Amino acid sequence: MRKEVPLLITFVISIIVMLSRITTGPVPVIGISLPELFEEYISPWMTVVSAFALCLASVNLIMVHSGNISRKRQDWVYSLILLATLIIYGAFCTYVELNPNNETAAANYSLIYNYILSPLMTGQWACLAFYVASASYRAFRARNLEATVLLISAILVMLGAAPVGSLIWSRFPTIQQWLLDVPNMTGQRALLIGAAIGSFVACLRTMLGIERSHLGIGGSS
Amino acid sequence: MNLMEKMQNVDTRIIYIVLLIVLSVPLLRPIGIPMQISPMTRAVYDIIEGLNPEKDVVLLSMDYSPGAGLDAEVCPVAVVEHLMQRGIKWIAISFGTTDGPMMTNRIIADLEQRGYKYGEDFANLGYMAGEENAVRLFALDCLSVPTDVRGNKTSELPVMQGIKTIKDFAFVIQFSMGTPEMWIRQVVDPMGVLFATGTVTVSVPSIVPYYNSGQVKGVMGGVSSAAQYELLCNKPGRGAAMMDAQSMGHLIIIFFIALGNIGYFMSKKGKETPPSK
Amino acid sequence: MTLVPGNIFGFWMFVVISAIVVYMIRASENDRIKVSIRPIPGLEAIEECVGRATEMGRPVHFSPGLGDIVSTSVPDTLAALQILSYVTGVAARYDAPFLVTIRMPNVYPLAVETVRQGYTAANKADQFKDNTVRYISSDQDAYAAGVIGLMHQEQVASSILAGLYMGEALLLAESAARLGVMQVAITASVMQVPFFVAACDYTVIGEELYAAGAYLSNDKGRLGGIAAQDYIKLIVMALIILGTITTSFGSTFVQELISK
Amino acid sequence: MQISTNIWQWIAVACIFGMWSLPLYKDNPFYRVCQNVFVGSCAGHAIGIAIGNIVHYGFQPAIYESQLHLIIPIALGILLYARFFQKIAWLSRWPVAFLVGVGVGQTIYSSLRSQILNQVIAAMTKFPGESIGATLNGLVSIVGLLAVLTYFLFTVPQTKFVTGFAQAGRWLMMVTFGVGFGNVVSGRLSVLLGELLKIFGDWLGMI
Repeated sequence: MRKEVPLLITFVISIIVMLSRITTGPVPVIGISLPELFEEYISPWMTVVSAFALCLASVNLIMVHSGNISRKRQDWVYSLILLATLIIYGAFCTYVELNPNNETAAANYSLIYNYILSPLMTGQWACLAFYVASASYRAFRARNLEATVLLISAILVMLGAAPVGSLIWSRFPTIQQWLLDVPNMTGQRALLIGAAIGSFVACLRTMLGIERSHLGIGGSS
Repeated sequence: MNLMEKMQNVDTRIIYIVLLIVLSVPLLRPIGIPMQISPMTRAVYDIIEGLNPEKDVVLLSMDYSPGAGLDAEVCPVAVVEHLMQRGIKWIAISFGTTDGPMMTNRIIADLEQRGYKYGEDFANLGYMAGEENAVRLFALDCLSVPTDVRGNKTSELPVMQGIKTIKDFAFVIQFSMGTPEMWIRQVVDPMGVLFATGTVTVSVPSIVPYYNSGQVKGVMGGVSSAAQYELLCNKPGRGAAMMDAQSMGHLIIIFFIALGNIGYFMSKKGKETPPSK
Repeated sequence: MTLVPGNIFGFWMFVVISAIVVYMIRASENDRIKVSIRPIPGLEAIEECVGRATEMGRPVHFSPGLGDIVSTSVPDTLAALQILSYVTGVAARYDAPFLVTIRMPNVYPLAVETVRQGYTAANKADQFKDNTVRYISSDQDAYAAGVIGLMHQEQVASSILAGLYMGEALLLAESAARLGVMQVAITASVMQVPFFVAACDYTVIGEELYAAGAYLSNDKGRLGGIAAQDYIKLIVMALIILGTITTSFGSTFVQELISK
Repeated sequence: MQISTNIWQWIAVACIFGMWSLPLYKDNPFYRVCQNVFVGSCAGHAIGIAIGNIVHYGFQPAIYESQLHLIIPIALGILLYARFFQKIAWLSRWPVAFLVGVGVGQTIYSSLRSQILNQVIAAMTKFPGESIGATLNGLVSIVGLLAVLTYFLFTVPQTKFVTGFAQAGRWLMMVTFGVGFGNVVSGRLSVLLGELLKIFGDWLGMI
């Protein structure tokens, strides 16, 4: 029961969903077509269940940090700040979502979103530009032939992609476009096909219940 | 410590400050280096030029978060500007991230100030959970979204009249921070809609195979692409403002790579041979 | 119930390759076929990594990546855990100090179990300590910062990064390179490979990750899966060559067949 | 130059500098506060949107449009949280199995169709091409594609030809990764530039 039911759910649901996109006409016994079954039931269900799943990480976060606070672990003050923002933000956002007609609340929420959350997020990402700069100085050494090839094509792309490149030499944009369209496209296509094959096999293993570690039931069978 | 070792050991904070200065100067004093328009960007422009403002409605799938900053945001702004110039109606919806509706609201707030009407010229249908599955559900039945972000019934929005499935949209464009597999797998290949994508600079190389195969009809990638688009529309905006600084940024990064490598090779010469690979 | 046009070839291809996959997995499990995987240079370097750490008397660091076990990153994370099992064995054999850092709470118990079993299998259960596997943070940047801090503190000699990586890969690899750490990166995250190639001593790319997992763990079912992937790839390559030949002679027969 | 008098602009800039203080200075309490507010508010936002979706797509149609079958996903959704109670933790496997089932069903066939077969069709090239350049490009594409795919063949006998061809594939991939790296530099710089534009433009009023 504990093992078989989840494996059965995965198998049946995945077969229905897969076939629902490539078949038409009613299924002999149940009298309803698979696309209809998918559209009327499975798909709306999925929307609801995934909405529940969205909260899961947040609940985990609440548990970890409330634990930090109650045990007064090192830096628990920061955990308190985190929890407080989470609760205030969560409550405010929920109110706005459930009362879409209240324009004042929505406008205030936008203010907080645009001037606190969004700059924090972008600020964090912008740090990566700093790291790229220090990495290009410290780590990107032509330490072997492969790294050299990589660096040369990277520099050609950088020169071609920026307007200044064409001032230095008018052919840089052409070279960049060629690198993008021919070698890059080829390499990406091969990686894409390879990744799709890998993912196909992984999906099949999951579908058939050979792979079950995501359910916390042992390793592979 | 000799010069070569010094060249290898510049404090990272000095690197950061140099970077900030090099980027700031051209931002404040742009020189206006002319740029070339990439065929992938032009393709998006041509598609929108070919639409009929009388009857065509465009769907924007807004799947980026504020994290990617202007690199993600300038493309949709430029495209929406073009749509408004041509008087084409559009609808936005989000599948990839819960931040999508807020990003749409930013664009809408600006348009409303300029006198465009919510509900008639455009609408924001909000976020739908379920990622790939939600894309397919929406494509099969666009009215499966009960209300928009302002609580209006979707079926009663003027801009939604005549829209039942994804095929009723003349053109679909996804703005994201990654690759458009979700749309290609669920909608483009099985249902055959006109589809293009706008993404961040980082993801462009991974999309080229889909452009080459015709699954994606146009690709916009980040600031440089948006700047080109603004140029095509004759309306320079934030994308164009950043291009000179972008150029300088590329040059300084190349300089950093060169500096690091010169130091590396010179100091390697002096020492014993390094461990073999 | 009938097939929608445009999917006929696809459906039968699905049936055929699924059959190949299932057959290969079963055949390999039942020892009806023996699957051997080509050498993957980066993997040979793992032993060198551990040996180097032993000589220097400093720890080896291992990270199973940022992936979880409940999302699309499952295969990457599972492969990383299989590699972890192998690395633990080598570390136990060399008596090298060992350190594993974890980002995802879900992965933590699996990693602890893997390392414990690795030491037990090498008859060195006493070497397993409570702080061998450390949970750092589920936030990717905080995780990277935490790992870099640890590398400084513990004076790590070599580092093995396996599994799924994102933007902070750059941070990890660059900081470690600066400390003179010998690094092997094993990842299928295409976007991060450039940074690893530039900053690490060895980089194992793309699907090599999954193959490495199967190869090092010697799980027969998985090895069968890898062999099946090879057959699918060969089918794909044959289709491409066939299509190119027919197209060059002016026929679009193959394209039409696939689109059926 | 006209510094903004809008308090919100000041808060936004403080948030940006808070995040930047880590690379530009070092770990400090201000950064830690920003970091924790950031993680907390993201989680809060996700909770709000999730509850909105649960109500709009779950409870409302179930109650007002009497779509009673929606009780099933609501129950499954609640079961996801069983994992926090040891005795019934195993029940949370059911909704996970459902989510995984839909996910697998959605991707397994469509990845075969969109990412394998359609790319295979696109890879088929006509020889000779319209010009010498096109022919050469076509040759690079097709040979390169086969070479990279060969590189990822693990179980075929490694003859000299196979290893040599695979090595060529690895070189091609290095060029691909170089292109990727160039774009990463460009992209990361754009994000930073966007921030500078906000600082100089919206806050300091210098642009």
